[in-house]
Amino acid sequence: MRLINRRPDRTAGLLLAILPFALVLLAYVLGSAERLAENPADKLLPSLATIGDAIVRVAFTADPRTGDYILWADTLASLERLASALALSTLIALVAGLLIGLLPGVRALLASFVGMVSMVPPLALLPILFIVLGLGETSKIALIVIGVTPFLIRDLAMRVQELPREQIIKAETLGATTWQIALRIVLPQILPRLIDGVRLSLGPAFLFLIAAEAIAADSGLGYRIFLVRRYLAMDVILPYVAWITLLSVIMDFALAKLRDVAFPWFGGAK
Amino acid sequence: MRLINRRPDRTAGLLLAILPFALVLLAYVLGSAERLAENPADKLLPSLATIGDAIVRVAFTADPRTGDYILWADTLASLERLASALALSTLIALVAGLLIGLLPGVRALLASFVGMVSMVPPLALLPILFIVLGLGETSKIALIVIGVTPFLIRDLAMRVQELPREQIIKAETLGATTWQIALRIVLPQILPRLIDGVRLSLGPAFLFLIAAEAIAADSGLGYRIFLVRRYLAMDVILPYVAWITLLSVIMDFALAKLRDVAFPWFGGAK
Amino acid sequence: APKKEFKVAWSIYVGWMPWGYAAETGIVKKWADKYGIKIDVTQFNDYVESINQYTAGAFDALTVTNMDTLSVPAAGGVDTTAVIVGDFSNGNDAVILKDKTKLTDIKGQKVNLVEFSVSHYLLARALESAKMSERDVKVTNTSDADMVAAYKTKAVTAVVTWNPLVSEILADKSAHNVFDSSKIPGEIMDLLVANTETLKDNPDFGKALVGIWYETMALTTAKTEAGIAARTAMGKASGTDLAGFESQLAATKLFDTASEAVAFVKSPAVGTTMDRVRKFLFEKKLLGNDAKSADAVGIELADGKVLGDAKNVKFRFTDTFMAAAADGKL
Amino acid sequence: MTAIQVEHLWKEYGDQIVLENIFLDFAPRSFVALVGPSGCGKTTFLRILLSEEKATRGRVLIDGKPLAGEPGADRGVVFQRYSVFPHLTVLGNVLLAAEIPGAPFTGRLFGAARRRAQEEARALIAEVGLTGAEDKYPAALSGGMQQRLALAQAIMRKPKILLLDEPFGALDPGIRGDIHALMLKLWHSCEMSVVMVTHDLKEAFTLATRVIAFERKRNRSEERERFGATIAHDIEVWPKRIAGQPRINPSDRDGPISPEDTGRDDPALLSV
Amino acid sequence: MTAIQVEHLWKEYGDQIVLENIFLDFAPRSFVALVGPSGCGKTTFLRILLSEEKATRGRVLIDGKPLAGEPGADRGVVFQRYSVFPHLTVLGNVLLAAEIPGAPFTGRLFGAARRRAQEEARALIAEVGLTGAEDKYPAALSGGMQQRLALAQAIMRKPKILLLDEPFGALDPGIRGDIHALMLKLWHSCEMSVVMVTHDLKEAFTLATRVIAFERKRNRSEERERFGATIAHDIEVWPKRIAGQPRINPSDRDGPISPEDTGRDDPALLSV
Ligand SMILES: Nc1ncnc2c1ncn2[C@@H]1O[C@H](COP(=O)(O)OP(=O)(O)OP(=O)(O)O)[C@@H](O)[C@H]1O
Ligand SMILES: Nc1ncnc2c1ncn2[C@@H]1O[C@H](COP(=O)(O)OP(=O)(O)OP(=O)(O)O)[C@@H](O)[C@H]1O
Ligand SMILES: [Mg+2]
Ligand SMILES: [Mg+2]
Repeated sequence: MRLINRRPDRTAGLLLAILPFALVLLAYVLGSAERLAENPADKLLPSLATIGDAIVRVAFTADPRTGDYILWADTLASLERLASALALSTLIALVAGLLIGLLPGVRALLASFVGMVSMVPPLALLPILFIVLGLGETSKIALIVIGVTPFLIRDLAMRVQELPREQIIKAETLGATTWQIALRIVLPQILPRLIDGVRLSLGPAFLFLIAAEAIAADSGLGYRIFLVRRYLAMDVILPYVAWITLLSVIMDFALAKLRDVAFPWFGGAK
Repeated sequence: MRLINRRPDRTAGLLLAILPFALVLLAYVLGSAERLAENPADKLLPSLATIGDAIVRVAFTADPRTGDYILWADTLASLERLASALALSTLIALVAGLLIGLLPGVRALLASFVGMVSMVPPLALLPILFIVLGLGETSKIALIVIGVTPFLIRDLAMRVQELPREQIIKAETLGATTWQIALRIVLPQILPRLIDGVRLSLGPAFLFLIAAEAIAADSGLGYRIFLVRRYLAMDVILPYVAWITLLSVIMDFALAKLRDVAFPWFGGAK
Repeated sequence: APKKEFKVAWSIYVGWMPWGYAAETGIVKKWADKYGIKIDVTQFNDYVESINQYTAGAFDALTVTNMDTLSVPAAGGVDTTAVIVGDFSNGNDAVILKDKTKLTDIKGQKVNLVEFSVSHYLLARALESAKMSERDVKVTNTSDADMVAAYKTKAVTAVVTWNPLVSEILADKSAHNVFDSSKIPGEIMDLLVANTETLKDNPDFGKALVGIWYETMALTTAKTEAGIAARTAMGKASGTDLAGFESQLAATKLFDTASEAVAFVKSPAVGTTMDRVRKFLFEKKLLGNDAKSADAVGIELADGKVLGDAKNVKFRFTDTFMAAAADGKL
Repeated sequence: MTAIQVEHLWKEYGDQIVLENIFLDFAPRSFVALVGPSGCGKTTFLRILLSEEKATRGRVLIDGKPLAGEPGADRGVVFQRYSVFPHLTVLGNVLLAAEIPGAPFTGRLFGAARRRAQEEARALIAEVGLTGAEDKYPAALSGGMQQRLALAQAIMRKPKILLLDEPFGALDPGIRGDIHALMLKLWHSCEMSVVMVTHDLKEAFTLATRVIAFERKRNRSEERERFGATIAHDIEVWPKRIAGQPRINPSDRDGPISPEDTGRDDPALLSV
Repeated sequence: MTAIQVEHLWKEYGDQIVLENIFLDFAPRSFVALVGPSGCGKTTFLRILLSEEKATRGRVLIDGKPLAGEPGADRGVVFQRYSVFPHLTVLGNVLLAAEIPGAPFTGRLFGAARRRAQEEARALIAEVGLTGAEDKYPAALSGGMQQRLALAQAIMRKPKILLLDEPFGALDPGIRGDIHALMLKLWHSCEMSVVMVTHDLKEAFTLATRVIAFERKRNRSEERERFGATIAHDIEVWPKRIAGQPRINPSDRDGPISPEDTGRDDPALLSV
């Protein structure tokens, strides 16, 4: 039988799926053991036990002075930034994407500008961002917004234009105004696609969050990673990275679920 | 007439397209003038003349000792890295994406792993990356590769699975083996889609390039930006940013052209 | 184990620019050839990453401060020897207040600095000198690359940082230098360190390093045409020009001869400084999570005396190589 | 009571002439079928009637007045696909046709107005045979049901002219028969003219009062630049159908097959 | 000379029974048309013949041997869409059918072998009436031309059985007539059995030697779990068609209309 027709059964599929994770873990354990044999205080690949200790320290031990649990405080700070930034981006992208996709005039005005802006590397313009917006939360949120919004706008404008022309005409023959078409025809159909766009933006959003927090902050996941990077505390960095990955995966999954529940018609209509 | 039906003619369209760029430039000139009036030595928003001088200095004045033109040397170094990285990513993504998309076994093995890896923030793992992959050019290229490949793989695997099932069956009824299906049916149809994927990856690729060069390099666009950032030399940073943006736009355009020329059937078949 | 190829990491900072210049102009190759070895000099834009790479074993030698040597490689179990004490900061690091002129005005302010760096140490020393402690201020971690831009924002009123950022910031009329490293001379040292074991197995490597350094140093400090050319090149490589580079040099106490450096490293001041530094690091939990006291990591001074745990010496000062240079025995 | 006049109509795309000098005059409440080979410009003609496309020369008058510059509520439309909104239920789709004129800002009706509109919509849904499917989304409907829904939605808005572009082209023969009957019923009961493009001659003659065949007489590629499609045939269907006066037993040979209706050349159908 | 036997075939999807206990025996070189209402399992049956789907119970024998577990070169197929490769020209598509068996590793023929294959492919392209379009990509072909190409490609591989799933369903009536004639010609000239699914009864009787109608007798939703579709009718077409012995003037009423061929219930066609 051809390979393309050989489907693993459920158990085999599950085992196969676990395999690469197990291999990476194994490689880590071996690599770590080797390095630790040479230098017991090696910081680059700490043993799983050391990592476990670090996790207990950051996640389950209150700071004696402030009473905070570092990991949770960092997570909260970062997620607040991420949520505000994504909310803002989504809103901007929704309005701009809808206008660009729907109105030829706005499209002529903004399409190439947004296309160009999406290519600007935002990290390089940080100084201006800081001075204009200050060093506080605003500039961190702004960096994320600037980083992901142009992509979201372009994606969404494209989705609007992908709606069958027939639908718009049909709405016009029902007498709908531009406003009604936007509100009743385009907006509701765009929302699930917007969620998918946001899902695609999660990776970049975390990237910009970490970059922003690396620059000036006193809490947050990116702040901690870059702070402890100063003394190569991989025992803290690795759990933080795993945690960020897990958070992204959970958010991705939750958004997908939200889309399916809130827009039950979407799956069938695709 | 409804706004959705009002299309600007060519001239109006062109004027509209230029407008936002002109406004940004105007805002810059005004902002710069205001700051310079307050403090003639202000470095944040240098006047266009100062920027012009800086451009002449970096782009058209040879270093008396080495004979290098900084901008071109930096561009060359960066583009070399970018090109090698994108070539490598593309190759990996092509093979992995094709296998994941085509073979259920490989899909079971790798799909969720790649999905997870694509959520790992690579910047946080820099130290490990550099140790494992060596320093110098390799590490910079590796960062870009790690940053963009998971996305490319997922995108490509999805495109493979989007090929109509009928085509694969048809190929089987012509007696094609898995290898022949991959080679003659799937690969050629995937290439133009791969180019589109690479185009989407240009932004992130530049981002990772800059991040890598910011850390360990002695030339490159990102290196220069971070080097002069200590002095807040916006007169150099701004032209560099504009140049990077321009390079991205040109590459994007060139890839789109390449796709159309190399795969003339693609436009019609979409 | 004996080997023939060595890797040196350096990062862009006024006291270390000679390494780049030496590599570029062939001084490195000249000395390496003399000892029949190969020395690969790698430039880092990011200081922290260079330390990490050295600590993880990717490099044999590194330019670093005394404090960071103790907190990263030494605390990370990498036995490290300071081969060259190149200079100490003599005004290169500074506490800067916006619109305030006295150090005591810092009380209650938010202070932007690179946490756990020498800036943090300088702040601690400054506060100590004014009978305050870190509790009197609020520290915010800020990346060095963005310190100048950060200073220009409204909310930032106090920064601690190093050159060239200091001179950039002080160019602003509102900025006042209220405390700098010239008040604690000799405490912030810029070193070239190497892996102790590598050095023991390959003394020629150490000799080559000092050979390179002092030949370059002679050029760097020379008042001649060649000296100016060298300083211009170094200035350019660090992103500024001759004048900018020379003003940074002025705030650096360079040991332009080996004998000066030998005298310094043998002085008891080094012991006092390292004691202060290790206590500071212990307080910040930077000597390792299971360090019970500041004694956890042993520091051997040039005279053989050991601070802290003698069974766990991971940071060694020595005059062996610099003395050889001073005595012309290379 | 809507008359349509088409005068001296030309349509060109770049160098290619698609329609050449079309003159037509449709009586009020006529049911016109447009037939012709693929690519001859039927859809283009319909798009001009919709104001989706501008005529290169000539004009279209509706009740003597020139056509509005864009699609509007006077002309309803059903396409072969995409005529219903996938994000609205069956009821929502039909209701929309009442909500749009009734609520310019929110696009939604509330309270009594909503209940009234719902009642009307449900009646129409029943009429097109979709009772029971009110809360389903279009994706859960078969192709035939979707086209019924599209009809109901268009008719809910009471257009003066209903334009159909191969509305039943993608349907099964059996289903097509049912929907033909429905179409005739609607045409009889609503005050509207119908212009329907179809590929199927039999469909044309089953439904229409008048069948117009477009044809491009000269179709070699070098000729495409000089000649477009013209009206090749213009046939009044006999026996005459008159809107509002349904015949008792409309002969619909694509409908569910009954023995009496089988032609001599279909011997096997008897036994199927 | 391929006989197909279907024995005791059941197909269930989860709780739903689609096909119930199908027995069939197709003679070598027969041309079987499968008809039946939408959703009754025609495509499912074809997919089982293709080995794309496994029967839940029962088996299919080809020349007495059980079906291979996956699609293979013995059974060619033409779907309603997506049967040709968009990235290959017309010639490339047909050539592929020779390149795959001829070049296991590169999938490409070179030199003399390629020239030979090209010649054969061009002959076949001519036979399906695509001469002149050899270098066009499928996207530039009309639907009818694409299906001709798909036929040429499938036949180039000389399958023992040709499976067709509504191959002409999306085509214009005029074009359909031409392709029916082509289909019959191919069936007469190639040594193969044909199984064709169609919605169109007339098409079935025009082409096939035998028409099989599937029907799901009990189709209420609670019954779907207990009963599947069975064979409702099995009709030998008369007058008998015999492979390799084309009749002079096959009656094809969907083809280009000629006056002699018009039935009594199409009075208007005369004048069109
Ligand atoms: N937007 C356009 N630009 C250029 N040519 C067009 C455009 N729209 C249609 N055409 C051309 O106009 C001609 C008529 O097309 P039209 O769609 O009206 O045909 P049709 O009669 O509806 O065909 P079918 O029966 O296949 O739907 C065709 O040759 C087509 O290629
Ligand atoms: N993969 C599947 N999973 C579950 N049910 C399926 C699947 N494929 C088909 N069915 C069901 O099996 C039944 C028969 O489907 P099939 O496509 O064979 O019908 P058909 O006769 O070809 O219909 P049509 O004329 O519309 O093509 C349908 O009720 C369909 O919903
Ligand atoms: Mg049409
Ligand atoms: Mg089917």
